[in-house]
Amino acid sequence: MILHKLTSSPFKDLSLQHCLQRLGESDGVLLTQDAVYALIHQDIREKLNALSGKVFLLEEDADARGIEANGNVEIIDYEGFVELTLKFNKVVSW
Amino acid sequence: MILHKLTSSPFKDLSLQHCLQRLGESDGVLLTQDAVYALIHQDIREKLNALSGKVFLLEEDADARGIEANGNVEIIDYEGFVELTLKFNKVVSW
Amino acid sequence: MSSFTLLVTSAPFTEQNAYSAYRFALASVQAKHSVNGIFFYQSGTLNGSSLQLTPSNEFDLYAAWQGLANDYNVPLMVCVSAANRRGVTTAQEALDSDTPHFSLTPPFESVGLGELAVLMKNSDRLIQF
Amino acid sequence: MSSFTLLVTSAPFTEQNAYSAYRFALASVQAKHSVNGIFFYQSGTLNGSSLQLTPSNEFDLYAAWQGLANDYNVPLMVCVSAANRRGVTTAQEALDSDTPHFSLTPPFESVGLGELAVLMKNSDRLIQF
Amino acid sequence: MSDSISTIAIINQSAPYGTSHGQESLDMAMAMSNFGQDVSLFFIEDGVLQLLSKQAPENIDAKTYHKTFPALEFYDIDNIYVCKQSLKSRGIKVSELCIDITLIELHELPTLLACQQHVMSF
Amino acid sequence: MSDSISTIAIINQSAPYGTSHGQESLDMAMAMSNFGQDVSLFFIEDGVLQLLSKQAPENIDAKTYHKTFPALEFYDIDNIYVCKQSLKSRGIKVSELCIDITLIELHELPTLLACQQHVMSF
Repeated sequence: MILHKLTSSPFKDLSLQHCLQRLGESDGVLLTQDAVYALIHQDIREKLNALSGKVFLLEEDADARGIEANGNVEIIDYEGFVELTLKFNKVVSW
Repeated sequence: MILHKLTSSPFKDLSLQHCLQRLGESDGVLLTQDAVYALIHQDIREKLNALSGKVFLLEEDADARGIEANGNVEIIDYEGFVELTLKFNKVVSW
Repeated sequence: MSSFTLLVTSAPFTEQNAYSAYRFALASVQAKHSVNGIFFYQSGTLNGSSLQLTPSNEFDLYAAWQGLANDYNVPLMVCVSAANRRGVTTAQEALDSDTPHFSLTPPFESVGLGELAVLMKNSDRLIQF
Repeated sequence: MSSFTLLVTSAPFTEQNAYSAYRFALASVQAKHSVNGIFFYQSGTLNGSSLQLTPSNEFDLYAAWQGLANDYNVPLMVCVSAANRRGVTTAQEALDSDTPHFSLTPPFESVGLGELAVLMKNSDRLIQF
Repeated sequence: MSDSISTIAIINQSAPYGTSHGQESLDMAMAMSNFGQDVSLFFIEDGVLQLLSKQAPENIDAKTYHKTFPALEFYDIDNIYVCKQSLKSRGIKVSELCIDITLIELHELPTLLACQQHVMSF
Repeated sequence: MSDSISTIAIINQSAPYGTSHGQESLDMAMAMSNFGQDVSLFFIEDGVLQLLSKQAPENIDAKTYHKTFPALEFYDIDNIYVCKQSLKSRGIKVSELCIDITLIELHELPTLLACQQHVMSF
């Protein structure tokens, strides 16, 4: 029950790839800052779509960058971000 | 005649990959700082070996990290680094 | 009601992380959760520099941190060893090292890493930015 | 004899880049090349903070920059707008903004980006770190 | 090595907002042009994301610096090159960008940089 | 939420020297242990490079902090986990490391983190 918080673009570095390789059964992925560009990265987007219900997108960061949610990504704002960290047992920041 | 100066690990980010995709005929590649780990990255090492005579390794940074030169990589120290920037027409730092 | 410790390891302006931490902290206290403290480490200690001059048409994160401390009593703790090497020093530290100037003033406080251990022990979640 | 301008855009200690720039500058002047100036921009401006307190068993990059300026007359130019927002300010800038403290002192100088244009125009190579 | 102007290429390879690279690169470009240098801009990899019209950085209290790009022509910055492959791999159409640009192929970058005296990258 | 000690996992994913992450992560680990916390260290991806015996950071005036790793047992930090796949992809043998470690598989990381109260990463 770990929430993995991502901040960097998957076109730039490999942290999202490395995180997905080690994802536990009941873990979740939260895309913030430049990690919201994962939704326009074809390979990564397919991997995220396979994780239905476990992928979250920070609305403020996505809107700032002009990125729209697609697939089964759940959109949350900062208030939802706070609650999400409490639904999971702990948060790992990559 | 561009010297491409790299500083980050190819296991971490994609700057070396992106640089190699855009390499000109007479360009060179200089591995400094964490980019010296390129020599223990199997895929990248093969690509670099194909660029015989155009790949340079900064000795101080490699020694600091315990990385040894292999293949056709030319080892230079800071003095050689200075001269290398003058052999090429310009330097791009990635 | 849950309790948080935030660990901020990134410089202001240069990276978005410190701003994100501020937004998270604000959303937490507005939702009536308790933020036991914001702990600044590594480049995050630069958030504590009172010498930052933000252009008037840009968001002033330093003022925002001050507001969070004043309005919601959130402690702003800066790791002394990480801060000093980056030029973030208190009046006392400046005096001890014969430097005439300093940059860290309240509500930011200079503390050791032990304070982070205390914060974490009493928090439901540690969130790093 | 060739001439260089170095553009340093990375923070000291947190990243190795600023140190690498110093080593490159030193190797250049020792090989009788001329370093027209080191220009500090973005996080690189933090190199100019005189408030940095480096632990005695670690390399003091601030002192090394000072040595380079004193021994080889290499100008150390800090971009004023990038520096001010990061808490690197001169006595005059502090006075203008009613801040009692400041952090930038000679041999570092606070300049505008126009100085970089002049440096580059007169240099054979620009090397960014 | 003369009193004439320099030609300067500025490579933008970073996404906006996550770091200050984009905003400070634009500051640099305008300053260099103001001081009479001949500036060309290259947007490659995540740098192309800076040019999207549909951005709304006010959501994260960031400067809407992308609105300055259309004004670059008044700063005499006319050479704005964008990597075609970088747009394609991100699913971005030229019509989604906020300025007129010149599309270039991956391998054209070294050729175009060859004509420049100095190169910076952000 | 008690006066008892916390269990803290510190993930090291960065190469040494290029950034200060490695050195400041070790400072953090030792401080947390000194203040009575139960600290476990995880080395994954480029973090495993910090553990190489053959490093000589004096060449770049950096602190030889990797020589402190063998002393961690005296700080009561006994749980040191290293990702097997991260070593393998870098062609590193366990015998090249400067301390005794416990090898773990990729997928063991979430399981091991599950037992920890808090996680930091550097």
